[in-house]
Amino acid sequence: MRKFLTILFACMLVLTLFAGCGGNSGNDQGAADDGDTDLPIVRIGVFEPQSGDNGAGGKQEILGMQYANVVTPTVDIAGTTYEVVLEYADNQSANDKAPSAAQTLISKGCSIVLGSYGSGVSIAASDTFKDAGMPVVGVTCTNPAVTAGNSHYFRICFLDPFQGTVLANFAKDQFKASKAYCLAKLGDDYSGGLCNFFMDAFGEANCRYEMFPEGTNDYSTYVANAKAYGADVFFSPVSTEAAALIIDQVASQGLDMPILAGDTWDSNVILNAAKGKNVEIFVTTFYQEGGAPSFDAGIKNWINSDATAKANNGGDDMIAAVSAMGYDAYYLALEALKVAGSTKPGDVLAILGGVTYDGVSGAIAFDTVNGDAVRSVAFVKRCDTSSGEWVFIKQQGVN
Amino acid sequence: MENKRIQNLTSVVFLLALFALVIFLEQVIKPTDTMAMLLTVTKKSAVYALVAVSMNLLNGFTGLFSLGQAGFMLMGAYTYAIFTIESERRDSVYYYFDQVVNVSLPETLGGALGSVGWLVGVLLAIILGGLVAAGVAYLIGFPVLRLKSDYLAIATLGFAEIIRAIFQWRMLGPVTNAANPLKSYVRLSDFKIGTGDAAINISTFVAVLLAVVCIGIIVMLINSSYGRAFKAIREDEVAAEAMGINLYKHKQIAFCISSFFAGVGGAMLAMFANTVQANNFKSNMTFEILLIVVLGGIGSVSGSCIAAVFFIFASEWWLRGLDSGRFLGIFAPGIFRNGFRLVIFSVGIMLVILFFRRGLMGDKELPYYVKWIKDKLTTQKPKAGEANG
Amino acid sequence: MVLFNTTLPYLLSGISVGGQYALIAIGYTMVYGILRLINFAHADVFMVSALCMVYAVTTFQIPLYIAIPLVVALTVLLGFAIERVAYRPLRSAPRMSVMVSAIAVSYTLQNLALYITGGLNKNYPSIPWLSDSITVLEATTKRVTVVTPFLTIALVVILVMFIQRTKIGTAMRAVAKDFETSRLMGIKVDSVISMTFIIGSFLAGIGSMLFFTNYPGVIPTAGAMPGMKAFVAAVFGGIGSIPGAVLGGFVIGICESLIKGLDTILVNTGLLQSPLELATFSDAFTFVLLILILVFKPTGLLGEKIADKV
Amino acid sequence: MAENVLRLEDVTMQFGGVVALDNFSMEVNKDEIVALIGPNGAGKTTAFNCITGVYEPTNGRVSLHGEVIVENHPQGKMKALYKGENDGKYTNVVSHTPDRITYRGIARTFQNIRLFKALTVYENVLIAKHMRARQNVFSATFRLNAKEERRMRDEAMALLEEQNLVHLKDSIASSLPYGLQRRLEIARALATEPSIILLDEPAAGMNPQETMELTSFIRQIREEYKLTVFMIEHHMDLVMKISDRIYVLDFGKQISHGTPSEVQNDQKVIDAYLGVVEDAED
Repeated sequence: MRKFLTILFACMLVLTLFAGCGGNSGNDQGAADDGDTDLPIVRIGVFEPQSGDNGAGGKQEILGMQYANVVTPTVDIAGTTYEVVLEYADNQSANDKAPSAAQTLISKGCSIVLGSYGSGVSIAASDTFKDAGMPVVGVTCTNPAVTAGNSHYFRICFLDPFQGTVLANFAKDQFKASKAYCLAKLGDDYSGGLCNFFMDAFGEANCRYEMFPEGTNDYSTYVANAKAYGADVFFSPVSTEAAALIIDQVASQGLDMPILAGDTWDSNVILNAAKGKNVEIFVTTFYQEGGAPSFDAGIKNWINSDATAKANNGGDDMIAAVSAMGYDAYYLALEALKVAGSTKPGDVLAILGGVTYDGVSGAIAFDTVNGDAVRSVAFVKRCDTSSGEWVFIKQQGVN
Repeated sequence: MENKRIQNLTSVVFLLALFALVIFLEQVIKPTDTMAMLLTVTKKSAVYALVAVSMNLLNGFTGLFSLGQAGFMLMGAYTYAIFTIESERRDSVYYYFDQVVNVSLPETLGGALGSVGWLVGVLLAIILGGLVAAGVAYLIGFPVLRLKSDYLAIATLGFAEIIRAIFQWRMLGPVTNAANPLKSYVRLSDFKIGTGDAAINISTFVAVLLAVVCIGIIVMLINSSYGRAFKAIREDEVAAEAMGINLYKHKQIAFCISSFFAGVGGAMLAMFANTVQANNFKSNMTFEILLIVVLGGIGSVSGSCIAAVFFIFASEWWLRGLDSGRFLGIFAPGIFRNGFRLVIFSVGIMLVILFFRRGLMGDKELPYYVKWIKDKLTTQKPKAGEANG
Repeated sequence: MVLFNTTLPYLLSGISVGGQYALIAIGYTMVYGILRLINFAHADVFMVSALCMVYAVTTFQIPLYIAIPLVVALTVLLGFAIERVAYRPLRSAPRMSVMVSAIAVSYTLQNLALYITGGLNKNYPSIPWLSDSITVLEATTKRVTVVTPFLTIALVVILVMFIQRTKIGTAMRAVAKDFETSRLMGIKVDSVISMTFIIGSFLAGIGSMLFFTNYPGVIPTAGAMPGMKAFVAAVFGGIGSIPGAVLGGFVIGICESLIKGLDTILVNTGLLQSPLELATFSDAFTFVLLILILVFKPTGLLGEKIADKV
Repeated sequence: MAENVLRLEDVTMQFGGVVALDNFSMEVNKDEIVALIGPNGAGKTTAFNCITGVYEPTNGRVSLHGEVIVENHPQGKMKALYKGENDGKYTNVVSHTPDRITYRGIARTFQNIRLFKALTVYENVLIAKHMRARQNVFSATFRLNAKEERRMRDEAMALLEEQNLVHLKDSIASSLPYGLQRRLEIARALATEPSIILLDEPAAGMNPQETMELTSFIRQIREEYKLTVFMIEHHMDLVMKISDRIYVLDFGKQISHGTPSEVQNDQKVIDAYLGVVEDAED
């Protein structure tokens, strides 16, 4: 029996190999086999985590792109109208899975790739894209290392050093803070990096920096540490899963200091967790809800009408900043395709650096050094725990 | 004796054909082709095959149930990366720290000896990765190898976690870059013959070659007198001891060698993944490798290799359609949404374990089945022959 | 005094966490005691139980007084089903196969949860009374934190009495001692094993409720770390021994908590100039403890010695 | 006086409060066949385990060719618990793992056959050759010393030939019939090139025909391999037929010693076997 099955497996291996190449090679011709119309197809790759540590955030980012795709499903490139198809590859928030996810998108014949949510996977996949000459637009990967020293990776968000400085300035301006407690997740380059830049700006001598290991549930000891240190602000730019627990435990332990965080916390998960609790939360973000009313109304409508989208958004229609960023990234990609007048990745790459777009999160343009977005301000928001909504506080720059 | 020679010859011919095929495919397939995925997953399969075989050496051939693989891979990956980072990009890698290791083996040797030196430097770094892993395994072995079965398993699992925590410790940041990724070191895609557009890419070939050489060494070890001693320990520790086999010494040897190759595998994984971060070497990685070993058959080297190929090809390529709405021509975005691939995949593994409990190959090797098919072929309908392709 | 004041909050939080570990650890220790199997899926049963609660209360709007017993019943059913489907067919298979089967079940449950929830954090519904904040020794915390250790000990006393006094409890002890002989003695080994899984899952259901009331975020991997620590606690206390598992749970919980606060304690008491960021090792230290106990007392604190016959 | 091969002096083995072997002294001389008999639970296998390093005796000394290979005296917790005699007579502690003792020339078989079940007959014998092979992992893996490997294989083959097992060379050990498994186990023990072989109930489970063959087989290995044989056996026919001397144990104590006929007529032995006092079961 076993021998028989072994042979069966061997047959399957061979068969699937051929089926795989036969089946997919049809797509390369640009035949509209998976579109809704007879238009030729242009593919935009979505390189985002849909599982793993950053799965939730990645999905919210995708929502923005999907909504944009619903609003604008076609694009005119050099006189021809193309249907835009989003191709997805889940990078599982894992660096060792990133290269093959990236290769999937390249193999599917994408013209440009958007992503990712986090920086680690972007760095890991960067060379795969580079080898294929694929232009990539980072959406919310804020680590400087993503774009540094390469010419194919761009991004539309601000960078960690900027955000860290903004938050440090905000802490000093708003709360006259002299001591800060920084809590990052061990092994997470996002929170670790942001904490580092925050401490650089705030003064490392006045900070206590700690890291919790993955899978931590009990944050009460860290809250106790912050109290014992006598901190004025609690800085914890961690992922939303941990954030929900931190907020809950901060509230039940009665921490008397404001919590500061970065763009990841601009999410309904935080609002839900904080609603009705005695906590003060401030975040910096790319996008202020209400800044583009028609976008807000439109995406809420769409999320409410699509059960899957609603589930991916955590069950309600609160718009995450990353969704707005995803939305802008999509339009930026269309703009690039139009300017390039071609669907070839190489052509898009050649002109991408000069592309500009006026999005819901502000005007987007790339600098000439690394292809980073030119952004000089971030929005600071406060969580209104009684209504469960974000309240705009101010725009904060580095100075 | 004659039989053996034919068998060896067949293996050599098979391997040469494999190499030729890999090199050929690598030249034919462009990065933007659909089939480029084949190259990517082949590289990763090569890494996993090596790591799975190294785990099989311990779990399958020596009967030591160890779950420390991810920890040893981590050490190999870090050692390799640290010693091959381009010196001019070190500052950007160690963004938050002042790095203490300032040696790039390929650069130093490459400067002195040209491209041969570069290659030697890379190889040295890989071997160094293995040696560090083996060295730590040697130390861990003192307390751990006296433990039995499950206890050994959790103790090694625990050590892997401890190692991970140490590498993430910020006090060691100047060496390990703490929790931040290491990058800008020599990667698989740096393996090219020539420069510029005319360069011949041999990255997949290098990955496969490295894996084949390492697995080959493990197979030679298994077939040697020491390999027999390992099997004796697996079968019956008391009897093995009564045959004059020093249990501790032999377990230690198996443990160190297995860890050495896990370290080499880790270095290769680093070369493949372009970045190294301790966070990726979690116990889940060990479990994935264990699944490969069990699926392939505990005590079968070729089983591990085949299972590794299946595992990686399926999880990273073939089943991807399950995540994005379309699979085998069926379009059902409601069911085939993200996460479905992993569900199907894990259910598949579950079924194999329940109904196929000795794995794909049991403890037999490929030649056994080739012979079996040949026997079938001569006695029965000739149709089964195609399965061998 | 400074030492005591700075240490106290960590001790309290350690006892609370320890109580949670203890409840999960019992499930591990019972199954291991009888089947010699590390039931990796136990931690995921724990997580699925929490998810059931989330869906029961938020999606299906079932009132809490029905939802709680319902969820516990579902948890028990799940534990029972896992044993039936994934472990029973492998009873005669090598140890490693069974363990891998357990890993595969764990993998499947996690992936299923990922598929259904989409990997998003689900907020655990707050259970009145248990979720309220109270003040103990000048420290504010949830009531559940204080209740957990007592409830754990009460449950364990009941369980130990059950195992010592009842017929099925005696059968369990017999099976744990000698599988084959028990079978020959006419004990229905399969139903005893099922019973073990039922009790273990029942406790996991209760434990899940207490745990997630305290830490109300549920993600597919939420069970993994507590599960791993609970298992270490079971080994630490002596696998197969229920009081040992409880003791182990508390020791691991307190140690973990102290390590996290060690920097603060040391700096505040003046023993250390600047923090060493030892909190990095809070998980790793659990394993250090594990290895130490395995090396110096392989049977755990309260475990029985098993002799090897030549 | 013949050359002394194995000597036990006052060996006592105590497990907690239970004395399994009590102050047992004996010796085996060169080319002798010596048997150790006694009812179940008398401590026979314990004696074997003390000699081969599986157990560390609580008190006493074992020497091989006049060289001490095991010596111990009550220590630690055992000091208070010790019930045996001759406390304080031995002061050194000498202990070796079983593999070292095998290396010094004591080979053994097991009461409940312990072959490497999933391996072939040939591999089983070959493994025993590993111990004396002059190679390390490196040279073995890379076949740097092919001569050594060939020597091992040739010797193993020769041994199989002598034991008439060549035709079964590639069979899996566990598939052999019981009698052949016994024979293979002995062949495997011989492959370690011992000076004395310890056989633990070699005739257990054999029919009269097989026992007959075994009798001549044991004699034969003594002649051909110049071996000293020390065995535990229940089959009195066999024991009386081939033993030069017999030691009798009961409840861990030596109750008789002498030639087969002396032992046969010893009242204490008869009592022990007929269970006049009580039955000792383990």
